[in-house]
Amino acid sequence: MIRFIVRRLLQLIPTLFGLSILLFIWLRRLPGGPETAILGERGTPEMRAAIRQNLGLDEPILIQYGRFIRRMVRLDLGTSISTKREVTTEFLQRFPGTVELTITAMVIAIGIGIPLGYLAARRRGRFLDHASVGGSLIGICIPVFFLAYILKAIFSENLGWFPSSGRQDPTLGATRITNFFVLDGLMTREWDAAADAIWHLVLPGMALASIPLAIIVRITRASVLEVLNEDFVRTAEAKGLTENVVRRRHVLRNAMLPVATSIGLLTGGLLSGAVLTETVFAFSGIGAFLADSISQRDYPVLMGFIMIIAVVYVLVNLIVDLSYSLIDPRVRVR
Amino acid sequence: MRASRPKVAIAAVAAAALAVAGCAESDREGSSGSSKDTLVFGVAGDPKVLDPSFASDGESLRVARQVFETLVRPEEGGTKVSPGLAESWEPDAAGTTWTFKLRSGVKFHDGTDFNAEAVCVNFDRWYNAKGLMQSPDVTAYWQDVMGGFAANEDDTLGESLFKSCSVTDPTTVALTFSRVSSKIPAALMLPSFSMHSPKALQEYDASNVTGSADDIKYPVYATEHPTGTGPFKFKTWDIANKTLTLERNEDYWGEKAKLKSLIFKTISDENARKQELRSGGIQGYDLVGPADVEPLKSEGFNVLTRPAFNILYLAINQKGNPKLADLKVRQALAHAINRQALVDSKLPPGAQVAVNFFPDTVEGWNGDVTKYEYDVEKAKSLLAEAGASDLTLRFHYPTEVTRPYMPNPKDLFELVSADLQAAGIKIEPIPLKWSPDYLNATTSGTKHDLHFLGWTGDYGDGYNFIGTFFDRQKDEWGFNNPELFEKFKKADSTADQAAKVALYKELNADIMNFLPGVPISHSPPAIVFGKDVTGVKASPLTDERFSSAEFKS
Amino acid sequence: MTIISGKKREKIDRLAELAARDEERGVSLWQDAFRRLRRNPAAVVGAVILTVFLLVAIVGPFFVPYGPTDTMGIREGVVKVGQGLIPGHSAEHWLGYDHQGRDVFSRMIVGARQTLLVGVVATMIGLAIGALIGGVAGAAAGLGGRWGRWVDATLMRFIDMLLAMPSLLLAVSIAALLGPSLITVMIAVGMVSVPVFARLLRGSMIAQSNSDYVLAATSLGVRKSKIALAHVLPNSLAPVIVQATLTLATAIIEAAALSYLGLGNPDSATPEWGVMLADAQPWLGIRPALAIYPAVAIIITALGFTLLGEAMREALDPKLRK
Amino acid sequence: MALLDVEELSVTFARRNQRPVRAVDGVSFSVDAGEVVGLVGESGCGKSVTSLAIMGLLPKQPGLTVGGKAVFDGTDLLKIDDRSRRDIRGRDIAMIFQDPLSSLNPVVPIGIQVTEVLTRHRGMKGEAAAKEAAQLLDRVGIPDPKRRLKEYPHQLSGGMRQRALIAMAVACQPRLLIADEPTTALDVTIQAQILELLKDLVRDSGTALVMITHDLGVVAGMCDTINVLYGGRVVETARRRPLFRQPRHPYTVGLLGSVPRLDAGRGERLNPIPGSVRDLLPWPDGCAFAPRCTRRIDSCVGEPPALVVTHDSRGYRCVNPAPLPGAPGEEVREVVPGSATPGSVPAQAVPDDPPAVPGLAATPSEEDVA
Repeated sequence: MIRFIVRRLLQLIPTLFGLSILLFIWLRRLPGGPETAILGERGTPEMRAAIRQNLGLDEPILIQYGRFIRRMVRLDLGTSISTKREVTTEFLQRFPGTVELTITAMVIAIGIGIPLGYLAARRRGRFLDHASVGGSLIGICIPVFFLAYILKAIFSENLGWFPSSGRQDPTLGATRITNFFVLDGLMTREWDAAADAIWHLVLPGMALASIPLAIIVRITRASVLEVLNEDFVRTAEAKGLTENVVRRRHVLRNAMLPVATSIGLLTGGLLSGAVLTETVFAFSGIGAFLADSISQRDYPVLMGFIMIIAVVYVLVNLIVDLSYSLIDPRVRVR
Repeated sequence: MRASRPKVAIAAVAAAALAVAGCAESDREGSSGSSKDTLVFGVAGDPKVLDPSFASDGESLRVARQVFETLVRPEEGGTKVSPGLAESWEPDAAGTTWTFKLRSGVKFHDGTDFNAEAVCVNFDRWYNAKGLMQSPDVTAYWQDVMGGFAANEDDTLGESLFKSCSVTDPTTVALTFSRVSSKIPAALMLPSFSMHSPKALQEYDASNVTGSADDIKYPVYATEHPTGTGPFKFKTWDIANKTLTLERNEDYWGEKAKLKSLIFKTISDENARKQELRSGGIQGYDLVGPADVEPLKSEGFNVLTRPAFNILYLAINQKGNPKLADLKVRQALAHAINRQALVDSKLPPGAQVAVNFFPDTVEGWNGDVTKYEYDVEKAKSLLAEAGASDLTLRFHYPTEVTRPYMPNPKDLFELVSADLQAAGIKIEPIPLKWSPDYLNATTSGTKHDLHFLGWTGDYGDGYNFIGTFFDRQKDEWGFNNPELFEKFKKADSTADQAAKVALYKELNADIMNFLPGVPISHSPPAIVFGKDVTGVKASPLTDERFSSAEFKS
Repeated sequence: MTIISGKKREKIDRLAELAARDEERGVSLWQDAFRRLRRNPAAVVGAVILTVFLLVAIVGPFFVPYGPTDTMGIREGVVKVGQGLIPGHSAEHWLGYDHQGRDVFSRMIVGARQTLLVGVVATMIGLAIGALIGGVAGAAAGLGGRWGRWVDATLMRFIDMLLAMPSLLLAVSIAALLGPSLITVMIAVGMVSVPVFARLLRGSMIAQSNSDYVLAATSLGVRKSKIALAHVLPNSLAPVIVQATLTLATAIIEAAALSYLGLGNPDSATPEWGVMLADAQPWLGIRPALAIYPAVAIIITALGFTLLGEAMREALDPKLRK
Repeated sequence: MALLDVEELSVTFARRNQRPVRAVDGVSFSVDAGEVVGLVGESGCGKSVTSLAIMGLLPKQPGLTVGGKAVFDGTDLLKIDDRSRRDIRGRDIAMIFQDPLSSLNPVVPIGIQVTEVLTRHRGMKGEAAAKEAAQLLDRVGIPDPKRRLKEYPHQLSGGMRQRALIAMAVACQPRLLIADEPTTALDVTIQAQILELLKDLVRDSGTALVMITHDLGVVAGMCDTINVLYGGRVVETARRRPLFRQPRHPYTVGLLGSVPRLDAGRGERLNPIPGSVRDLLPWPDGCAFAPRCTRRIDSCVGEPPALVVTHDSRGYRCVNPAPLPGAPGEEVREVVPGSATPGSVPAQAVPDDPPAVPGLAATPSEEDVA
């Protein structure tokens, strides 16, 4: 087990190294540089050249890369070109939002998806089955930005149930500790702040959940259908066990294996930031910030964030594999 | 047996729903009650920095305008230079030394006095900038206006326009410049020339821009402790929530702000801002889409239209396609474009077709210049005369951007290119991302033939428009017209206002004859406030003063 | 014993013949799958949707009432977005004008072709690159010993890197790298699906490599490269092809997302649904139908691809074949 | 009165746009307390469907109809509600399945899978249940039962798994045990051990056993009475000895001929039955076995053969049975006509898409029940 973890973490090093080279070359091949982004229509060619020189962008790429690696080793990701704040600071300010949003979306997706998928499988071929399969297809097919607009138009503009943007009502003046707003609210006992933060998570969470929800419904349904045909379910029935025990212990526990894998992968994917959802909900997370950073050619932010995301991604995968070995005794990590 | 996962999930959802319901309850009571002294205003982007000396983006400047004040400032709702921290000012006979009479009894937010000494500390700080503070990335506006520093560390910088500051008495200060310039005093209205508390500057090490060249770090003053004299004080900047909170300065020298606190909330998506206004999360926002102006008005929101203080033009690069160096071809382009239809159909109410390269609110505007009416046949015959009937032009337009003068570039491109095609010109569309690709491609090199660009004035002086565009050879236009450049130099160094205005008029006529590009329109950007918010006056310079905003009861 | 009548004898003979026939009926995987597909209502619905879509995409553009780029509404002065004026449907313009005064119906019809093109080409790009990487990795891992494992591990690290990049970000940076154009959109969208195809094919090939017939072929001395190409690869393609059908649907949607971010196909001469949907965003307040038409068209088309893809997955699944 | 009385059991699968398939067609047999009854036939003949129908374990799907009766201890199992059926299953009637690996839940420890029966039917919990479970494992011959309780199915050998399954089945001392091919998936040596175990359990506890198998060897060693199934119908019923000595139905003859025998001469070949059950195709009427039958005559086709019940309590369903060697003839006691719905609606399979458990008709043998 320990050996497995260590080996997986060691594998991370070449991945990160390769990724950094790839990114470095790639980003610097993007036409235009931060200098134009900084100066806008007011820039003169001379000023741009001065900035390039200033930023060290006129040096050979190898020297730039060497400097980057030297800092990386010290775990210093540098400062953002556009905001001049440390990349680590930017990340710590924005990642909590993404995490909260991811958790919300996954809670919604799992909370609705698994029961729905289970029921669809049990009522195979009936209305609920067709409705949930059809619904999940539409969930996959509808563009998120459009779904977000509709959600906001209904629940925010017309009904006024949920706020349409942001992470928290700024007039509350809530205290910040970790930047996980819900957690902060609970830690400081500012209950209204915590509730408000949850309240703000609902609509973006719903929009972001649409695709994972659809996927979970489909995988659960397929998996339950498969398990229902398994001999051990028949054995359980033959033992006269109550429906509840059969469903919980024998059907769902086995059917959850593939679902758990996809939940892990989906979570890993969502943690890398939801560009569209964050943009249309003005939700402060890493996705929208990364997209901005591309247009700003903010190399340090792009490099730093993507490296951290890669680490997070690998860690999430590791956790998925480990937890898989916990729920499925047949799988042993080596 | 542990509870199965779906159950846990359901429980969690239920708990969340309960919490939400409870919160919804309490919040509604709160907002319908009394808390009407906080205004949340939606802006399109995060401010970058709180020290306006280092700022060049509109959102940073918007914040700075509430927290800081300048010696002179635009009149409310206009562009004219009017008293700010200085009550009066006058140049000496040579026009190089300007004496400012300061307001007395003004205090910075940290309680220290504002006086002549403080003014000099500020100017000396900028002038004596060292190291990374000389990066054009850091002090863009200073370099734009003044051109250099006391000790330039880079060859590309020139001699500084600002030369020295001297204290005459606590309320009198004299600024000496190296030459006469049209920029003075109007440029001193820019928020980048805001007055900071000398004590705070020192305490928070304001000039110490650190780090290495590609790793610039701002001093803590610029990110956490801006200290000015304005009607609002900086309170918090919550990056994680994309909000910046200001609170009322109770010791303000003038009329105190009516709002207790003012919050700027970043919502980059245009639809999202509109939806948030409708749902009540914000009580106003900037950059209203042209299509939203009428619907919002009819819903009862206070839509304020700023006087158009901008220009959108179609730039023609004479170094691009050689045919474009032919005046007849440029005239043909101007005749081919139906500017009136474009303004009518795509721009918000109040937009005008441009005749000069600056709007008629700026002194020196000239109605008596060559105008190029929409006439496809004439365009075709001009092209034929020039032997350019078979012309293919590379037409750049930006994507992913909304500028105050250009609400939707792609729409405008489609219309203009349809017009040009109707006149027999073939168009090769080149869309580029606004920043940095588009700006790079259109303002350098020779690979562009036509492109859209525009300008929003920094202050009410004509030179800020046409001088910026045409006072020297630029890659954007690709022409060399020494005669024109000479006239600009003359206008810039003319101290007498009337003579300067006359020169601007001449220049406008010359430009429209030479036709380096086609001025298209002046578009009034709109800003919107909630139904019960009053007191804000729209400013052509986007210098809206939130201190006068209040909720109507 | 009674005399066996002719008719009865015939019957018995037929049955005996049936009984004597070998149990294996020699129906191939694909034939069998096709037969199952025909019987699946979801597949039929999907196929009908796609047939209509294809028909519109191929012949539709020849029958549109107006040019898709003709800004007639602005010329005639009936479209004034600054004043919130975008007329809706009428007898002449079945779906009304768009914000540029163009006929929406004509644009929808012409847009079908472009939309199909984006979906298909993007998927082909993703499939080609992904299958190449996955195929090489799978062949190397399945058959190649130490060196093969090294090749496999290297390629998979590369795929890991692609996966670690947020997908839309990957697309955005490719789009930024190449500048907006139709082919950029296709490449960007295609690249996003590369890891999926690569992993799918690799997994499928490794599973196949462990099967008995490969063992048999190896023991008969067939060259490893030949086994990989002639046996393992063809037998591993089914899941990849199914995935391609599903990717076609998401490709159309991702292209729409890119357009929304301003990185879509900029050439307005050939409208595309995703671009139309993205372009409609500023006018949602005054004429939401401009977004609804392309959105519904995209949803229905994507639904068609997905239904067919899912049905194919079911039809080809050996577990469900019994 | 018999412990279990199955009368005219029929199972039909109907599908949309397809002709219904009758997998079990009028099967009747009975089991007395403590008796071992065999259901023998090739795969696909309906023997498993029969047992699942009795247990109420057929997968619920639209188009499934189960007819007839299965009276257990005075209760018709086919008529009672789901709750009461769950009460009977595992407590009064238990079942053992063919593939011990797939029949055990892979992610739940053996212990829990055993104790859950005890909890359900005997209300035992915690320590008591664990102790009882260990005793059960011990009883079925699993060494070191305490440790095994914590292990997962994949950690056990095939024989151990089957023993564990048996332990679960006998946990509540059921009165009837149905074993569906309990040894098919096991090695030959293990097979024998498991059969011995079953025999012992049956003998010790007085449990009746229904042994479902395709293996005549298994039947020969255990069963008191044997029912041979073909195409969903019982084609021959007899006590063990007479059946092996003097099979009457050609199918039974064929089955016996297919078994290799040690005492056969070297050059002697096996006599396989041509074709397979799957080939019972559009079968209008008549004897299901006719297409494969070597003794086929004209009257095989037409109507389903009647059940002939002879003096020694045997029954067979054939118009041209194998002759009794050397015997003067037999006394036919009774002739029961064909299927419940003679002639017109017999079993029909569809060539393209046979049902999960295909098969055709069968008929009763209520006579020979000792």
